[in-house]
Amino acid sequence: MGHLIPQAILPYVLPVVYAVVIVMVLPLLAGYIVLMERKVMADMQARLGPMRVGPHGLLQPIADAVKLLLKEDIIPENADRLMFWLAPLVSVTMALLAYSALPIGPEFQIADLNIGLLFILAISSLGIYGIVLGGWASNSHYSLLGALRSAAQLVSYETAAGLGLVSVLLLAGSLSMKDIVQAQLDQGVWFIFSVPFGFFIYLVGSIAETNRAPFDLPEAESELVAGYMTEYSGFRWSLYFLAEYANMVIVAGIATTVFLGGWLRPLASFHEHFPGTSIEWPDAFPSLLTLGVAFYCLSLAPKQPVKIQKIVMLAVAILCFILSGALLGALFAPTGVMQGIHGAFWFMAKVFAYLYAFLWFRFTFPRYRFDQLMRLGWRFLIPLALVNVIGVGVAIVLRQQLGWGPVASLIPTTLATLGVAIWLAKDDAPAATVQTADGE
Amino acid sequence: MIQPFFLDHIWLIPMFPLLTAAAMLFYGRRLANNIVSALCVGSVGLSFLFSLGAFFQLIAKPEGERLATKILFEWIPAGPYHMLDGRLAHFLADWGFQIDPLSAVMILVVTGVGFLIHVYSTGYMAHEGGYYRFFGYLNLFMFAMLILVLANNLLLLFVGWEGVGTCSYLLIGFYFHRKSASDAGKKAFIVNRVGDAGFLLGIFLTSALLGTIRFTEIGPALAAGHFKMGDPLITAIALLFFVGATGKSAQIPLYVWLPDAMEGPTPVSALIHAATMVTAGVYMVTRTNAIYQLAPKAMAVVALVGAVTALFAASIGVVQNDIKKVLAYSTVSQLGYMFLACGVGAFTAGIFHLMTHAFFKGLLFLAAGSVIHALSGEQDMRKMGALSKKIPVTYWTMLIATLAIAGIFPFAGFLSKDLILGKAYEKDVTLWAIGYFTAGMTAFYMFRLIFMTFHGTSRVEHDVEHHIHESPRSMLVPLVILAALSIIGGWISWPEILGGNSHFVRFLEPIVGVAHELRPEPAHGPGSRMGEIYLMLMSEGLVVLGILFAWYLYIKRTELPEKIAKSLGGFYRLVYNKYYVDQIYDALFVNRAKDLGLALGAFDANVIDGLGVNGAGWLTRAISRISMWWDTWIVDGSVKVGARLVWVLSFPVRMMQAGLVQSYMLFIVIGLIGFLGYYLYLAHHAMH
Amino acid sequence: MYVLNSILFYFFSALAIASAILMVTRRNIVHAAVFLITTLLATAGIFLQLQAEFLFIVQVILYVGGIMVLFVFVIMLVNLDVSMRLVQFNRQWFVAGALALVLGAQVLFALWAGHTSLRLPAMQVDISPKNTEAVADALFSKYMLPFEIASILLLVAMIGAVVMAKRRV
Amino acid sequence: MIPVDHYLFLSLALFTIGVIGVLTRRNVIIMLMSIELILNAVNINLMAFSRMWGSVDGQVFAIFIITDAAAEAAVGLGIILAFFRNRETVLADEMDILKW
Repeated sequence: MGHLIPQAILPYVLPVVYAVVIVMVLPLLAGYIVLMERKVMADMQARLGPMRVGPHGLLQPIADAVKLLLKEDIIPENADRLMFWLAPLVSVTMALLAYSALPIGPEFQIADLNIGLLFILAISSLGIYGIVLGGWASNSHYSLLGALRSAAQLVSYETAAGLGLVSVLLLAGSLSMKDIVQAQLDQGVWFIFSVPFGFFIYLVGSIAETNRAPFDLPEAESELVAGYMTEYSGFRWSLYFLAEYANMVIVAGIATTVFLGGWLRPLASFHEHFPGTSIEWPDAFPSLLTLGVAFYCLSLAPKQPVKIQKIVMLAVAILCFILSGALLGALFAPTGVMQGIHGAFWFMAKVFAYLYAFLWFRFTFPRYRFDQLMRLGWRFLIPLALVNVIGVGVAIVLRQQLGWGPVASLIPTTLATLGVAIWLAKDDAPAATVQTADGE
Repeated sequence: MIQPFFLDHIWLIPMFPLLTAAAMLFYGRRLANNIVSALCVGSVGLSFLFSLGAFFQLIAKPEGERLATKILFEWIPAGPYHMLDGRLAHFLADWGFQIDPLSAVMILVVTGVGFLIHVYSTGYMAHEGGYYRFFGYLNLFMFAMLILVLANNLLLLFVGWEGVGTCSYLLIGFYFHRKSASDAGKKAFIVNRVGDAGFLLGIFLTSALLGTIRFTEIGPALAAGHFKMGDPLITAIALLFFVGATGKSAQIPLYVWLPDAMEGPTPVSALIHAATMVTAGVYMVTRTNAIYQLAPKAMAVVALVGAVTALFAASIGVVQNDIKKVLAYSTVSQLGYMFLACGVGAFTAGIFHLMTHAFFKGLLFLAAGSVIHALSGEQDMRKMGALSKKIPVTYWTMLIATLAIAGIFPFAGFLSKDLILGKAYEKDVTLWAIGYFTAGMTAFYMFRLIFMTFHGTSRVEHDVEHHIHESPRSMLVPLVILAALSIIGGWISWPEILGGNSHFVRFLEPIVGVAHELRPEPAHGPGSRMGEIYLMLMSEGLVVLGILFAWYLYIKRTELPEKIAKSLGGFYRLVYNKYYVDQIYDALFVNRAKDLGLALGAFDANVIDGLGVNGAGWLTRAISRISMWWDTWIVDGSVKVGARLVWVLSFPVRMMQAGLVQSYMLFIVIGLIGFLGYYLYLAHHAMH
Repeated sequence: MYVLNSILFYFFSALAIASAILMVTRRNIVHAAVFLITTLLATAGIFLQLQAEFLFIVQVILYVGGIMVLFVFVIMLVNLDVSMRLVQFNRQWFVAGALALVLGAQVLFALWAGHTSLRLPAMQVDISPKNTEAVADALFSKYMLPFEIASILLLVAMIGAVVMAKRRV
Repeated sequence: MIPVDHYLFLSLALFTIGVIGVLTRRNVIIMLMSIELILNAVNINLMAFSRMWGSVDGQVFAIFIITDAAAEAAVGLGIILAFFRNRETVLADEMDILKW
């Protein structure tokens, strides 16, 4: 279709398409992550969760969205109108903007910046303004406190998370997301296995950055009603909500790309280790999975109490059939397409695994006190991250000078970091001393 | 030469008590009692161990060279000066310690008895206020006493001398809220000053005459000086020293402070006013015996004063009713014995008696203390009696001590006293007679004390009676130990005639080594063994007689004493009032001194203050008026003018220096504009 | 290409200047901060347009994401609704403004003169695409010492800030 | 290509605005922000020249300047906090203790 489009704007077509797709899909995705959250929570608490709206509550997100859009939109009396209006916008804009550098597949990417990772970090670090300004603008103490907390928290934990990523940058030798994934393919190992501590630090840091439990102090309902979102309602509130979940997906995407090998399927680089051989059967996994899901839905369909639910369930089943068919067909399509589709599948799978970990932590850990949070950030994670980075530097020297393997060269680093971690944890043991946890 | 450890570290012996004393007096208030006692008793015990070590290492040395000196640092290296005979001498008083048999014995006695009495005090003072203060003073005293006996020169000895004086003052006045106590303290202090003045003069004269004040060098200096026997200057020195000795050791005429010193706590009386400090005089005389042996007249004076004091004090002791007063006077009289010994040239005998006396007199005081403790503060013997069943341990120990002091064979007292009497007999019969008679009196009044306190019918007020109790163990253990010592303490010098070989005397011989060739032939004496045996038997007989007499008067016929007192009438009153010595002294000295003070005060008030001070004040005011006028108008005026000038001139600067950051920045910008304009102007010119 | 470039440049510079003026004149400090952020972002855009991606990122991360967050943070700690109602300009504002303008005029004149007299060369067409690597090389080889010194400076500043802001040192 | 002068004009404009802000605003925080603005103007110059000569030195200096700005902001804001705690004000013309 190249001849239809003028040459000048040809390079801008595909990104625009991707962008539109993402902007369309993301709110839906967020909604369904909420559903997933509720379901997981219900499962962990031995409940059923939403069951009524649609089969197994499958239509719940849509209902919620409609409700939010129809809600009355209140602006407090002496709030700063401009900021109050601007803040959620900033928040959600930055959240969406960050996707522009996230490679969902080898080709499925809006822009392959040569500073992609930094770009994403920068943009997501701008998201804080949404929170801070919103908290300030709504002119309420709860909101202000929440804003202050989140500001302090983000500034502290960005450092740690960034350092966690730096260790990988050293290994990959590039800032472009695509190249990082490529490096994992070439070195034949996902970086989570070579620098587990980098991953660990980034995991904790990302949880704190997205204000998720156990670090959800900016919106700790037991202390400040809803933190910076206290005065918000209706559509603006849903924007914040969207931003939060979009951010979760972003950090999950970064983690996936940087540590979990992006769109690569498991054992993709088997031949790196054992030249000549290669393992192909995991390619079949996606379509088989979707097929299994389809049959499951099919089996569930008759059991639905209401007619409409039966229908919806059937629709889902059919959808899954089509999907698995596509995935299957992709195996015989030209590699570009196949990689695109399968890459997207694997990417999303990993992202959802990461998000599941988020939910898991949320329902498992108690909330931190603010001084504990700060201490953890400044006195545990950052030193650990520094040690880790230094260790990776050493490892690279080992690899380049002594020709050690990509994994072997990092074992001493990991061990050293582990030792330091244990030491720091022991050193940090008397952290229970209560201090005034004000935001400074 | 390198000395063995303990001999090399004798200087540590005084330091332990000093440290704890400092600790007590600075921080004691904050310490718990048990810590205080642990520290203080421990330190004294430590010094005792060191003393033992030093003693044995000294004994280990061969006869000739039993002398160790340790000089810490030169204290007063005064420049050269001319001695009386015109020779040039270098005065040098160093902070140095020496240990020889004499010092060894002394430190053993001081630290040993001291240690026991410390232990005793932990029990006795347990319920008194100022516990830490008491022990602080006590340790300070131990320090001073040890300095005294370890000093290697007269000046350092004098330091210890004054130190013990001070501590005795502090401890006598320990209950300073009691006027009598503080008065007694002052009395002791002042009376001692008299003696100390004499002692100090003696020291000056020594250094002027001999050019040295080191004990080790005095002997050689004397030898080098070729002084003939009885040289007047030497005699003067000896007498001056003896004045000091009378002060410290409570001899006539300066004994008056000791009986009043009983105002202090009983352990103090035991330690300072019976066992150690008061014997300093004897120690000093013995230490300087080289001088005395060159001055027979001085020695005669010493002997006479000693004998008279012994008799005199004993006579007073006979009629006293306060248990501690009796013991005080007996102490005075026993000290008299020691000086008698020194006077007749039997220094070793004196030191021997000093040691035994330390044992049994210390024991007597401690036991008396225990009695007082049991009777909750009662000291009057007329309010005691029949206590022997109620406080048996105290009773038996006190009985042993009494036998010892009375000189019953073979208790310690017997050996030392008879040694002295024997020497006295060799020297002069009258002296011997006095001592002999005194021995009888001693036996009498001591057993009077025993009988009045422990036997007969109980005369205790019955509100006190029902809680008479034996003292705690910490008080009884020292009693028992001392009792044992006052039995066997004397045996270390078992006389030849009784088949012993007097180790102790031999051990001490070297320090009076000069004595042999200088000692004149005994005037007359048995010389034979039988003579000495006779003497012993006679004294024993007299002692037994005294005891029986006491028994007769105070057990058998208890009404007799009053009768006798009445029949004696005036004489009894005279003795009972201690021969009115205190009153006489008051009339002669004290009041005169007060008058002098008043006169001086009047002079001060009228002449000095009135004329000098006020006059000066008036003058100053007058001058200050003038200077004030000058200051206000001329000086300040000029200053103000200057200030005003500066104020006026500084106006623009002040405007600039507003203290506001932004105004400063504004000036920066102005400057920038100036520069830029200038350069642009230049560039513009450069263009065309 | 040139069109897009110049459009970007003039848009960004207009944005920068406008929001800078607003920043200086706003009564509400938070608004001022927001406008400063806008200026900074516009500047970052200009950097990007100058093909200095790394500086763009540094500008965004450090300036906008770091320093300005700090500013906003402090603004919120120091509650200012009192000082918001006071006069915003000090006594010397008129003189100062005038003088500043004079200074600007001088420099402008200098620039103008330079523009006419010594002709600045046109820009290089393009610098190396691997801008980040280039900066890194320069930073770690040629400017090693200044780099270390800068890190020391940061350390000192950190300690100073901590000491300053601590209630009980 | 856009002539370098335009960048210079831009930075001059920003610089002047910044100077005006520093000189006239009473609020210390806004003064600090104006200083940031000035530094920014300088950065623009540096970037323009670095692009002009096609060398990254200018960018390196810009990085240093940004570092400097960070340090300055940290310390300055710390001082402002301390001052506010003691005097309850952030107005520059109430901070005239410098006089003594």
